Amino acid sequence: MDLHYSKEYLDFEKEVKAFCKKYDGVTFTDASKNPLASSSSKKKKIQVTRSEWQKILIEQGYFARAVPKEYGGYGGEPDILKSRIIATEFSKAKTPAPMGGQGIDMLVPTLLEMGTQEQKEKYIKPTLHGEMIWCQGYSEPNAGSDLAALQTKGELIDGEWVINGQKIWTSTAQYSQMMFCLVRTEPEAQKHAGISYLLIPMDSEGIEVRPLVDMTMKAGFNEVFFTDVKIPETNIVGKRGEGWAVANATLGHERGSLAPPDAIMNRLNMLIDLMKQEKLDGKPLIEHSIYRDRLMKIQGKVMASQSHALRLLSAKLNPGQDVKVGKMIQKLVGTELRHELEGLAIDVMGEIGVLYEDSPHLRDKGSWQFIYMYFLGLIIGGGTSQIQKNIISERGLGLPKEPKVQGAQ
Amino acid sequence: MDLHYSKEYLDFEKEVKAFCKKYDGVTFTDASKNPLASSSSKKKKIQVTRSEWQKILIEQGYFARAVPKEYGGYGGEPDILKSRIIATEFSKAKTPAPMGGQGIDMLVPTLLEMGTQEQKEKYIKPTLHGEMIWCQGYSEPNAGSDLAALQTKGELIDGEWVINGQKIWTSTAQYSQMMFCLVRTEPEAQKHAGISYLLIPMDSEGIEVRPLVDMTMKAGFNEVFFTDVKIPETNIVGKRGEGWAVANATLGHERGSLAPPDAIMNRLNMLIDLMKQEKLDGKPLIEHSIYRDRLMKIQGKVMASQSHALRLLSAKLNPGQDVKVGKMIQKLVGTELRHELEGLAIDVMGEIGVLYEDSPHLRDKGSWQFIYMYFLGLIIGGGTSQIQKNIISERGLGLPKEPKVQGAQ
Amino acid sequence: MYFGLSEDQIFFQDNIKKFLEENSSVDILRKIAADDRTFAKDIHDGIVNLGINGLLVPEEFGGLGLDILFAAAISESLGYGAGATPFIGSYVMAPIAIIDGGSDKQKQNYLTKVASNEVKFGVGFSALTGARDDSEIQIKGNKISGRSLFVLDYEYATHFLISDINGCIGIIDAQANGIDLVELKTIDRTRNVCELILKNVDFEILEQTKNSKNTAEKVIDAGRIMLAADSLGAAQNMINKAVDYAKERKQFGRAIGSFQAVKHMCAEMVAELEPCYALVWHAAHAQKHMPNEARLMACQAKSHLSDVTKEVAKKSTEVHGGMGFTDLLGLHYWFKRIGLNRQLLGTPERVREEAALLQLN
Amino acid sequence: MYFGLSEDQIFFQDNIKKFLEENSSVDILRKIAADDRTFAKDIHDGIVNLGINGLLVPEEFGGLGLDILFAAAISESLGYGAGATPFIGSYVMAPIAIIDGGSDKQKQNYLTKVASNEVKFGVGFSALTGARDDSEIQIKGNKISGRSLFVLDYEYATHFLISDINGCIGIIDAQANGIDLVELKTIDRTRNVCELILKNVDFEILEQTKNSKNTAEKVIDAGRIMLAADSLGAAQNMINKAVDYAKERKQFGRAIGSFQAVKHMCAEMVAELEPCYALVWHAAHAQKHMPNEARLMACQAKSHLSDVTKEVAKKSTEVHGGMGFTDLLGLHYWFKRIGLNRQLLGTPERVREEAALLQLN
Repeated sequence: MDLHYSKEYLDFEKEVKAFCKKYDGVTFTDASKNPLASSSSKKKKIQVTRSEWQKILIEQGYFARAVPKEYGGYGGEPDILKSRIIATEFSKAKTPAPMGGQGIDMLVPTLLEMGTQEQKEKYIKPTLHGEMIWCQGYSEPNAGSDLAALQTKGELIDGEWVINGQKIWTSTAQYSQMMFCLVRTEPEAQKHAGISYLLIPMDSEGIEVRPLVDMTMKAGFNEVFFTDVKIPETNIVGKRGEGWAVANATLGHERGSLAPPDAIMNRLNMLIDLMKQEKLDGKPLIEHSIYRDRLMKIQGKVMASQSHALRLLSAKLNPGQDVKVGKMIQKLVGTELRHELEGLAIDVMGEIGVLYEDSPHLRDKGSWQFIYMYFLGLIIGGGTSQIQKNIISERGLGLPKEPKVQGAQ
Repeated sequence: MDLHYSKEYLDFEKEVKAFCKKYDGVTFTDASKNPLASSSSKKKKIQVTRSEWQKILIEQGYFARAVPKEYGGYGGEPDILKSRIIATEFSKAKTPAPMGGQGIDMLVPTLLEMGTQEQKEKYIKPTLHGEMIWCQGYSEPNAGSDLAALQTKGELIDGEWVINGQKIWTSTAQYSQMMFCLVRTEPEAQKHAGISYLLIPMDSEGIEVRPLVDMTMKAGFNEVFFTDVKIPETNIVGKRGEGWAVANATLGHERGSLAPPDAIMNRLNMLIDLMKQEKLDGKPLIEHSIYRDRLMKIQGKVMASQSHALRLLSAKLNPGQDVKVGKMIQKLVGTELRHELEGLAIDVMGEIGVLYEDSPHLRDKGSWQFIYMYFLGLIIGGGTSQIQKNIISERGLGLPKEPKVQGAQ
Repeated sequence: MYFGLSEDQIFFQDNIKKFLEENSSVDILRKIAADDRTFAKDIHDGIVNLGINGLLVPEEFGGLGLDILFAAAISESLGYGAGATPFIGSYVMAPIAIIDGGSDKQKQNYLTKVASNEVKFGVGFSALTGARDDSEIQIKGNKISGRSLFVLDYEYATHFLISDINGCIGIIDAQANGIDLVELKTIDRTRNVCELILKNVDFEILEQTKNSKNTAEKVIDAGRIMLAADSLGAAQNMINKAVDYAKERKQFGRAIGSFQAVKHMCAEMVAELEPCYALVWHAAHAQKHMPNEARLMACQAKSHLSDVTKEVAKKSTEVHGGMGFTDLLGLHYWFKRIGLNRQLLGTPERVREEAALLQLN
Repeated sequence: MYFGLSEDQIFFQDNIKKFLEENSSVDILRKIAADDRTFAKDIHDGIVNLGINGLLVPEEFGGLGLDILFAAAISESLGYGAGATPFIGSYVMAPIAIIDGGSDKQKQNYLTKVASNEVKFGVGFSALTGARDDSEIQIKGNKISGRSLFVLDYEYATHFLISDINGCIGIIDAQANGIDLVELKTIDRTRNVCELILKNVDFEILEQTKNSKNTAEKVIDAGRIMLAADSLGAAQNMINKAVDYAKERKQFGRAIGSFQAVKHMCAEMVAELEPCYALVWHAAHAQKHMPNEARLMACQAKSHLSDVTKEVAKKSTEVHGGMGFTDLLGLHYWFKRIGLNRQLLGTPERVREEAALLQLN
């Protein structure tokens, strides 16, 4: 066990700290329409556009580190520890993080691996620079956990894909220039075969985006309807009918990133503060031993998940290290724990805990209720907890798959 | 809602109270070998044999109430409310309850419904009088929750059943004169068909009873081995190959009786006493709010289960009343709750809680650890919690059965 | 011996369920949540037409003279249908307070008007049930000052019934001087709560509550049973919806209800919720017939139902997959109703602590 | 940066696991449980031969000079194999007490003999960790009187290390006058505990512990981490057994591991237990390298592991169906080991309370 950084990384840490200091209080001149962008600090020292900020970060090697220079990246070696240092120092100093989103997190890696030269050149740079926002078109109303059942149809007619159907759960669709999308192009093929991975400009004729209100009362997602939408034949990644494999390369990516462990530690600290401030029968909640015991239980789980994240990080740095099912459990454990934590905060506040939106007496901008519900959504989304348990038991533990069902496809 | 007894029942209650007073301190001259018999009180006023006691109870109509006189019963109408009054008053006055056991609870109802005239005459009376103890031979090592997979073989040779095979989980086998047993008699038939219900004298040649030690370190169960055991052809209940239906009539009976709700209330009161007596850091546990909160949570569940039992009783008395899935959940809820309750007692005692057998400092004769483990056995036995959930969801809620598996029988 | 709801009670429940089924679809709930109050008003009027306002008012004052068990049955059906109407405060807690704590004159005056629907009460008791922000209510002579933080059923209120921390209960006219009414917004838009900031407002103290907490305790016990019953109904509806969805929705070529994981979630919900019926009914029955156990059972009904229904709300949403999270099916209106009930009149921990102290003293 | 066990640590673990696999089958455990102590003695000797007695003793006194993380790795493997040997008391808590609390002379005297296996300690600290029966230990000058209720690893002990409620720790010779040793029987027959009733027994106080609780706290922290690690290993073994059984055992014409209900129980166990490795290692590492977080992490490792492994013990037994309940497979030896660990050196509630107070003060 060695939790220290070597000199190279201690130096890098210093460098990042200096960078953060230099850009302390940086703000953006363009209010980004992308809700995934970090909010900025108050002191108005340096002003840049979001896109300029992306470029500054890339230049430093703080973002898109391993993406080749020719596609707008830094062109270096990937370095997990440096990524971690950047994340930690940026978070500490409240320096705006680079933009995230499905284009950067999922499409760029996919194109790098499977895109044509032309696609790489056309899409990666503007995506990294925050000038091209993407949304993901995988889920459909009748294909939730069962992606292979998707029905949106693409026909190749006169050198164009003609697309008809419907997607759901497309976050950021209303801000996006592009969608990467799974479409059934070979209707005769078996379920997993016959799907292709297409790139669709969102301003194409025949696309309608309808906001999808969820239980938080926000429209965090959308439905997207396609009626005879036409796109060029070349807007396909990988071969016809191989979209399933193309998409799967990035699905794994998503599952790991849903519940970042640093966030939960911040949230736990907020909860502790809340319990010091809120009073019941004249005494701060933190001094009520029953509530405190619930807090301590959650703290134990949070500490375990924090330590576990370190173990996973270490396994990335030391490829010999076996993390067995350690990675597969992250989504299940992380989302359930976060939901539980937010739920305790609600109980801690009592009646105040049910206030919402812009109500008087609201604590922490109503974030506890919002995130409590939002994480119920995450428990379900991106593979429900039930699907996660299937994955853990079958792929992780080698338990036999459910036998094929008579009559099912 | 009317929780009062009518005059008939108030009178009956008085009668039972008077009976209990008359027999206050009754003891048995024969120390029964049957561990299911109630233990007797200290004051030695009236002495009877166990069998005499059974006869006294039957004469009063306090036991075997609905069994016809010709088979040794009281010959009256069944009356659930009277049964309840008897149980309550006997429990209050510590009057010895009638003997229970699988012969009385399961075999007698089965014979009454499906036995031949000869079988009824031969077996019911001595069973009710406690002179003939029975054990149940259903489970086998390779047929736990899946009874239809049983393999013990019975062949009809020269007018005798010749039995070979093995049974497991036969409680009281070592004290029993008889076993009622499921045996595969038509090997060609499909799983559920081909099984017959046989009555086997335990002193037959070729039977070996081996005690089966369980996690409580007691031999609460046995394995029974059959090698060319021969019994008369007439020792069959119902027809050849119809044993499954015969057995199923009584299986339902067993599930309801595993976790009687009165017992849990007594146990909860013992736990409260324990928490008043045991001290941690100089303060009784009942004053430690974290432990007390766990106690209150369990009390809430116990109160719900007590009230629920009243509702089920009421539904028996008022056949129009719909208890929906109310009955099906009893085994699942009752066993899990009891296990949880016993577990709290162990935590309450801290280190003392792990003491066992005849250790110094033991509290309540070590019953908390014993029952904690024993109820884990009950959670598993008689249909695991998993099987219970299948039953509730399929039969109770009408959810579709799991589709048939390709290749399975 | 009969343990359960009577035919009359079930008939009344069915009427309410039917009314809400016809008049309070998810589309209507969505409009109410978007603050379109005309729909809420229609629902309230319809429910009052069924007679709930006079439910607990004794017959001598023009009411139906029914008991808390009857009210619990109704509360259950309101929870089942997510009825956007005052009930627990206006028509249960308020009449009980006046019946138990009022002078003959006060009873005559107010109960008659509750029965005739001239007077409607908003009810503020959180000073007694663990309010997180100190209420600082002070009663001086016939005046009251301070804040009552979580006043239930205020929307149509002509009067407010407020308790201080000692269980001294009194009535103020909604039109009186010195009242500042601050609307609060909660997750649950089917019921309304407000804060009252009071400055030297005329206050008519209920005669029997001047030196005794007894009335206040009875009112809170009844209120807690109503909340438990409301959550019971809401949770049952969520289970029913989950079971129906599991039968219809297909994934991987089969109904999701044929997957053991989904089946077992449904079974677990039912196994937890089913015994709650008996607990709620028993606790409600106890208020009239088992005085020694009445308080304990009310506490346990409230806290146990809070925990069970929280779990049901989560699991039944999960059974629905992504659709459970959307507003399309509107499952969340029940989820939030359960969420509000949990926190009102004492959180589970607080209420269990009360239950423990009842038994220790 | 490397988070995990070193090759040396894993090698040592594997040696212990291998030794126990070969020498401590369920048949052997059954004999030990039936009080056939020769088998226990063989196991203890074998484990000592692997070098665990000198593990924590500094090299200058003839030991291996390893740290608490190393000890945790070993404790995990002993839990995995249900090793019927003293460890936590004799070879972890005792040396730490002497290293941290002893005078130079005491260190020289006792640590050397621990390393050479001449001296073996039984350890009694429950006066400090929430003993239910008051221990009434009184230290007067060089004499100790009173009761130490749960003394660990007493079986081969030549000496006892006892703490009073103030963390004053001292040594008594097992042969000294005035000692009444009462054997206690617990559910777990793989480890032995006793009560010591002391009347004016010669008591050699560890120099640094006369006026400071520091040493006692370090000893308890280390002991708790060892218990957590032991339960971790035991629980992992139970999961492994359950998964193997689920693959082999057939019911209804298919392996039970193909049923979603069984699969999900296994997945839930793994999801709970897997992060516990990192927590235990991190907590052990913190004892040397992160003094500010050392105590908190030890508390959380102990209480969190107690709760997770209790659930694993239950579920893995359930996966085995009826066979899990029998002595035939012997799963219960691990079940009970987890059960004992849970209660030693503070129940989860008690330990979480300590964790909270650490952060509040």
